[in-house]
Amino acid sequence: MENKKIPSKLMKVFSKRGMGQVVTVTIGLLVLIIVFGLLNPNFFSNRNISNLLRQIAPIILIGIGQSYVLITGNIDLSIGSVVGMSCMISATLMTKGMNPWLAVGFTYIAALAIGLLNGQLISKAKLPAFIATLGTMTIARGIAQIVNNNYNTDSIGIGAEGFRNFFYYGKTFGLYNTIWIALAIWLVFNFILSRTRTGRHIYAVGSNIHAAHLSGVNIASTITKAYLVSAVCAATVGLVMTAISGMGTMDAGTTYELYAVAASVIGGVSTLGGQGILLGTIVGASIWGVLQNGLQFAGAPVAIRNIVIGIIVIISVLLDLVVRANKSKAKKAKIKA
Amino acid sequence: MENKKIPSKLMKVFSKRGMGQVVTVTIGLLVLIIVFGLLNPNFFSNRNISNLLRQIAPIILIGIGQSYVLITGNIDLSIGSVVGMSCMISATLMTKGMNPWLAVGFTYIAALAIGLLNGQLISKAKLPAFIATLGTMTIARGIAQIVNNNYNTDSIGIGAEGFRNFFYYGKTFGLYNTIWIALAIWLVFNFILSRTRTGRHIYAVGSNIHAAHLSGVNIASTITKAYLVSAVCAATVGLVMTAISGMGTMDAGTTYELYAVAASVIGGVSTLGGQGILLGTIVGASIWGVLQNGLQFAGAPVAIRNIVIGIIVIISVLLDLVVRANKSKAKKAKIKA
Amino acid sequence: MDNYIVELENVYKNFPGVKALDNVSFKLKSGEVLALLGENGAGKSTLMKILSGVYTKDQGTIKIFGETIDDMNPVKAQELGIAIIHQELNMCDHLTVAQNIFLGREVTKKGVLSDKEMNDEAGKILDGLNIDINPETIVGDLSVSKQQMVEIAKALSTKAKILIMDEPTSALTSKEIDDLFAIIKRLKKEGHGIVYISHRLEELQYIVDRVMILRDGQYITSMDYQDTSLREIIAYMVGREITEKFPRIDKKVEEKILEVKNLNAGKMVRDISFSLYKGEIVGIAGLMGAGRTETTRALFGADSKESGAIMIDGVEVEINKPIDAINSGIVLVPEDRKKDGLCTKLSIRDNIALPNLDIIANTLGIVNRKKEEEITTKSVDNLNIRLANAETDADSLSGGNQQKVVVGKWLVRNSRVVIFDEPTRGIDVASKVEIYNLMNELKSQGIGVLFVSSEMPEILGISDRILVMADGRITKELDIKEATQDVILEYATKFDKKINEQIEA
Amino acid sequence: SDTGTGTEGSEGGNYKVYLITMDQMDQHWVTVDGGAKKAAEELGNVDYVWLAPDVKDDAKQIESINNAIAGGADAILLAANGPTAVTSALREAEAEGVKIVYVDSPADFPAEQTLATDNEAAGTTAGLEMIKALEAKGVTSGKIGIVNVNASTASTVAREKGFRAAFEGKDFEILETQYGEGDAARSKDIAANYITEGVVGIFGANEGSTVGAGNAIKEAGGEVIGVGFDKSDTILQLIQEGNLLATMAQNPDVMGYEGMKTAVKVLEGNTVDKDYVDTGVSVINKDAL
Ligand SMILES: Nc1ncnc2c1ncn2[C@@H]1O[C@H](COP(=O)(O)OP(=O)(O)OP(=O)(O)O)[C@@H](O)[C@H]1O
Ligand SMILES: Nc1ncnc2c1ncn2[C@@H]1O[C@H](COP(=O)(O)OP(=O)(O)OP(=O)(O)O)[C@@H](O)[C@H]1O
Ligand SMILES: [Mg+2]
Ligand SMILES: [Mg+2]
Repeated sequence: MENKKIPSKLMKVFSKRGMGQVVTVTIGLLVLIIVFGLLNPNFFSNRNISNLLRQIAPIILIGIGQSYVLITGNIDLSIGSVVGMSCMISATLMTKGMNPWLAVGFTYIAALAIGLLNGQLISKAKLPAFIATLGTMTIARGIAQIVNNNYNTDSIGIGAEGFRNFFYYGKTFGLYNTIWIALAIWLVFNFILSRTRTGRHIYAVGSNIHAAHLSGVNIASTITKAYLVSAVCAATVGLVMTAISGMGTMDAGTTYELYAVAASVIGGVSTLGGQGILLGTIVGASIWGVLQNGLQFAGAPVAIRNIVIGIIVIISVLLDLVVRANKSKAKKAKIKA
Repeated sequence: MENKKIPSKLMKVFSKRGMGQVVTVTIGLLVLIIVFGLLNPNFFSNRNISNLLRQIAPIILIGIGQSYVLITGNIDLSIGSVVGMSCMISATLMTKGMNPWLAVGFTYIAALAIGLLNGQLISKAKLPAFIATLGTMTIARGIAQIVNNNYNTDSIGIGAEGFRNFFYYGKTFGLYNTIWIALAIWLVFNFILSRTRTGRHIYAVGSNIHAAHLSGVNIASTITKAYLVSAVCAATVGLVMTAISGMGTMDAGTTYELYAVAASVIGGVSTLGGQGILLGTIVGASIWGVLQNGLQFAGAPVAIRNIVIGIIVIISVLLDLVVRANKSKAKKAKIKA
Repeated sequence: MDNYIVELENVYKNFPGVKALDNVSFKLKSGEVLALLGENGAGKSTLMKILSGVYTKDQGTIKIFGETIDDMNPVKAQELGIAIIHQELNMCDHLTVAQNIFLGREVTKKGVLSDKEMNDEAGKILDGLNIDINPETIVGDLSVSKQQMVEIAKALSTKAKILIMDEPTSALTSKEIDDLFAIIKRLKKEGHGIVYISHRLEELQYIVDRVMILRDGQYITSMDYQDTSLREIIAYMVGREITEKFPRIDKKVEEKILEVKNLNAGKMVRDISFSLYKGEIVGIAGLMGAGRTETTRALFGADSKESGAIMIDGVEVEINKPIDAINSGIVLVPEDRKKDGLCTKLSIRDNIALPNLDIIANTLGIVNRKKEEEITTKSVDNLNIRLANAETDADSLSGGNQQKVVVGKWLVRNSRVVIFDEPTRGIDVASKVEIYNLMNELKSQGIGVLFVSSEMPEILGISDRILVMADGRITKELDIKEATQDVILEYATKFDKKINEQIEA
Repeated sequence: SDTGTGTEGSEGGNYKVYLITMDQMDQHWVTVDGGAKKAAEELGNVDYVWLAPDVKDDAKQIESINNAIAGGADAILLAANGPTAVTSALREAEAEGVKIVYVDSPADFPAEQTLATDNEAAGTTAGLEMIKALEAKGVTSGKIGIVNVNASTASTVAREKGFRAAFEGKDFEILETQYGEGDAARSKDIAANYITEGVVGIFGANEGSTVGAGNAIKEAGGEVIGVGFDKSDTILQLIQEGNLLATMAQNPDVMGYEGMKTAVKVLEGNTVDKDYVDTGVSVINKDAL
């Protein structure tokens, strides 16, 4: 009895939802890193590593949001537009002379409004998530355009240097702040997802919405919370965009919602809901980021980059399916024995 | 007995899958047309009407493809990229001196290969449609870029005038050929969907894939057929693009997959599968086209246009849900009586 | 006596166009097991869903422990000590057993989930019920019957005083049913009030104190179980006498239609060999998980098989896909009609036409709508399916009528062998008899009938020959004359292979 | 001394020079690349890399700049998406001793030299060409349509600004600008709608917009005066056929070629005398073909 407990403890970690995929994909990530390192020695330079991490951070952020939504069994197509909208709102307010931190506050409020709208349309009005967020995607992009009268903003000015350092250019303990921000947000939302009732309910709703309802889970509030998380993450990325450019760009974030899906799914989050962990999202985002960075360094033309990335998305999910099928076979055999 | 037959015949048409939404949305379309007509008398000019119809034709085409796929309960995100790929392949071959009609043949073959890949990944390898087509979306865009070595092509030349007229500039019986092409393709695929075995199988697979399987339906071939239809439609639009510009453009068709979803869904096709008719897709595409055209005529800035379109997508699906709920109430009441 | 713990008075509930409950009153005492009986659609589940707050009543009063409750909802019901095991499984497949048991009322410390505590607690609950499942198992990996046991454990874990069980045994094995009955007796002794809904009337004798009968949403009668008989109960349920619960027709057995030789498909289908003759119904008996469904699916080509031969009229046929089976004349009525049988969003006409499009459509695949209409009408008439018109969604039909559509779609073509997998699960007495008559009709037409069932009386009542399966193998073939419940059970529990494997391991 | 540290890092004593464009999808950029490559070959002491983001996006361009610094750049030839966005990244580059030369589009940050088309001036030239042609036809009033890429591309916005300036004091009405994302098919739809509205002239702000405008005019029978930007085979053919009046051809090869020479000159410790070189536009019309 006692001897059995130790491997079972290890087994438990691995049999945790989505852990299998995380392991598979982490191996894939290491392979990629080694390949790119061999192709280009500069790849391992200190500078490129910290640079790369900073490039991955926004993908992790939108990946977190999309993962939350995917786990509830829905999807958020509005992420990219909320990034753009947040970028434009924050920058416009700053160019109009508002205190940057106040502008940040307004930006989060606006993004949360879109998240709330998504959540309500889907959980209360029962719109399919794809349609509801396709609609808000267009609306949020429209807001991004209208907010400064269909122009990118001017520079947010010297007064906003603190803001820009906070979100992008500054370093803390030798790492760029963007990385810390992503890490902090990841820790908070990973904790919520894995260790709180809300998190448990998010999995339950995605796994079987009906059963969750009958068990007293508040479906509408759970789904809405997931969309709010997604909006917060997207808004943060929008602020990072403003910090990067020092101005508002109307088409910032275009197609980020798809990167977010890719990061989540490569990391083992199921588009069918109920399955996945945020650790996987980090790995998924890293694969995406490393591919973009590495392929650019390797001098691959955009065309090749696209083809490689497409193939890798397909293969990584295929791999997961194969691994999962084998695992469930092995498990059935075990039950049988 | 006899008297009962007549209203039941009419009832049958209206109770047909999705017909209710089609009626609702057609009314919406008429309202839009009237509003835009009042805003700008030019809207009703002969020139604008025939122009408008031609602008709608490609949306109808991609809408047909997406509707087929949606009815099987899947989605095709690769449509826009297949448009771009077809545009580039056809144009590149023509600039290299190939006979335009031969180039058209090769283009369809290439597009069908993507459709086949989609179908096989989803029905055989059991990838979620969202992921599989996200992958092929990137791959097809990569092919569009690589095919002419990452350049837009040169002019397809005077030799291709016949091709350009056939797909875009020419008129037959006073209507642009593009309209006739869309109409012909619609007629064929509408017939297949509503009157043939394959069509029935497509609905059955989307409604309940297990039941369809156990009723002897070949799931893999049915799903693959839907993706092939989608690829054919997208390739046709790609050829129209080549004809329009007289050259190949690598990013032709970007985000068309979403327009296609919008057209289908506004027209009453359910993203959950099993439901919808191609008549609705025509109306949905028309709403989309009329909005784009009418809002330009009304001088609305892009930002407003996006917001209006987003709101209309949401409202049209909301309306459908409300109407459907009422209808099912009425229907149940009738059964009881 | 005033120890009523539940009093529902004059309850009404309408669904759009359906009077699901029409002035129904209902009382439950502590320490009693009340059987709530009635045909499909009588309103049993609806009444219990109102009691447990899933639905809201249109009119009427609800009193729990003498206190009037106006705004019942699932959370409040739980707080009041009402627990319900729903007719359908309601489990989150991706969560563990413990997570499911505590869903909606998770134990937290300062807002953080105490998973260890919940696992320990769940382990105790499961042990107390004699259920051998690790609380950290993912529910989706459990068999259906185990999931049902978890569902029961979940309900009991709330320490509710009022327990509602809506067809808890329809997915349980006989050992588990015995365990459940022991639990029910214990809870009764502890003063719980239990409402028990089942279509398996023979179960009632072991546990029930009182019965209450609904028909068409109306209260019919209630009485002590002691003072009544099954015959009387059935008569109240269906509103008329059912003369024969298991109508049997005699027919001379003629030539062999189907022969299966050494069929192997995965762990659950091992070395299956048997024959089926014209003019007989062959029953396949066994416990849940014996591999009967897998056998039918392998035979029908729905799952891939490793080896084995299938012969029709002595000629070997190649069956790799359902369409091959259909073309060879073998058809399957699957066990889960919602999941495998019906396209619920499509019309009844579409559903009946679906497997017959090869007949209805011409060589180009174009559907002949007149022929389609004919076939649909014929099928609806033959089976006496009650419907408004064939254009309505299959969803709108009652369970029994849905089952008839699933059967009916196969009867318009000339099949040689019809396989029924649990055709009467969750179906009321009267509808069951209609299904039996249908099988008899096929038998008399010379069509081979293969019939999987978990209900002993039905297997014994309808089959001419019985195959008993255990652990993926046929352990015994019995002529109906030598078959009894005991003999069947003996062979259904022959787990030699399993024991051997355990020794090896 | 900046130069010194820069060169030490590169292998074989070669200078590492990166070209960073807005994206990779335009013939224009390929021509810039061609010019730079040619100069690099001639100079012989340069490791030259073209880094292009996959799509036109400020954040991605900044990432590319960061990647170039991380890759050990001695100099960067940059075509800035916009004047503001990249400045902080450039400051970091400067701090690392990287020399900046702007090609095509400058940013608001001091650099060694800018080699670019003066987009606003070129836009005005386009406007004047159009006015001249209209007046020659006896048209002195009417509506004019503008097909632009989007509102966030600085260069095309500047062209539009210059174009509009040419019409100041004239009796023409310039309609609300429409954006076709540089997509030739979408631009064609927009231009066709303008023609329906009765415009007398259409301006296309880049290659895709111009092709779209030209095709719409061709279809409508060539009555409307079309003026555009950029030189491609398709545009030249439209001019040849008389469907476009003229296009403003930039000289991207000069930008790349001269830009590279400037960069190496600076890296070798020499000074450059001019900080702005207008690479100019040539008006290409039927006569100039
Ligand atoms: N959610 C619902 N919407 C509409 N009608 C419903 C709904 N639930 C139940 N009904 C209808 O109410 C009636 C009573 O159904 P109920 O489920 O209570 O029957 P039941 O006695 O539990 O039957 P069974 O033995 O088949 O479970 C039926 O006519 C059913 O179709
Ligand atoms: N050992 C097992 N481990 C996991 N799942 C199992 C196991 N045995 C059976 N199952 C699942 O339980 C369900 C019922 O089992 P199966 O179909 O083999 O039994 P059956 O004899 O047909 O019984 P019934 O039809 O009464 O459920 C099936 O879905 C099967 O996949
Ligand atoms: Mg019930
Ligand atoms: Mg079974």
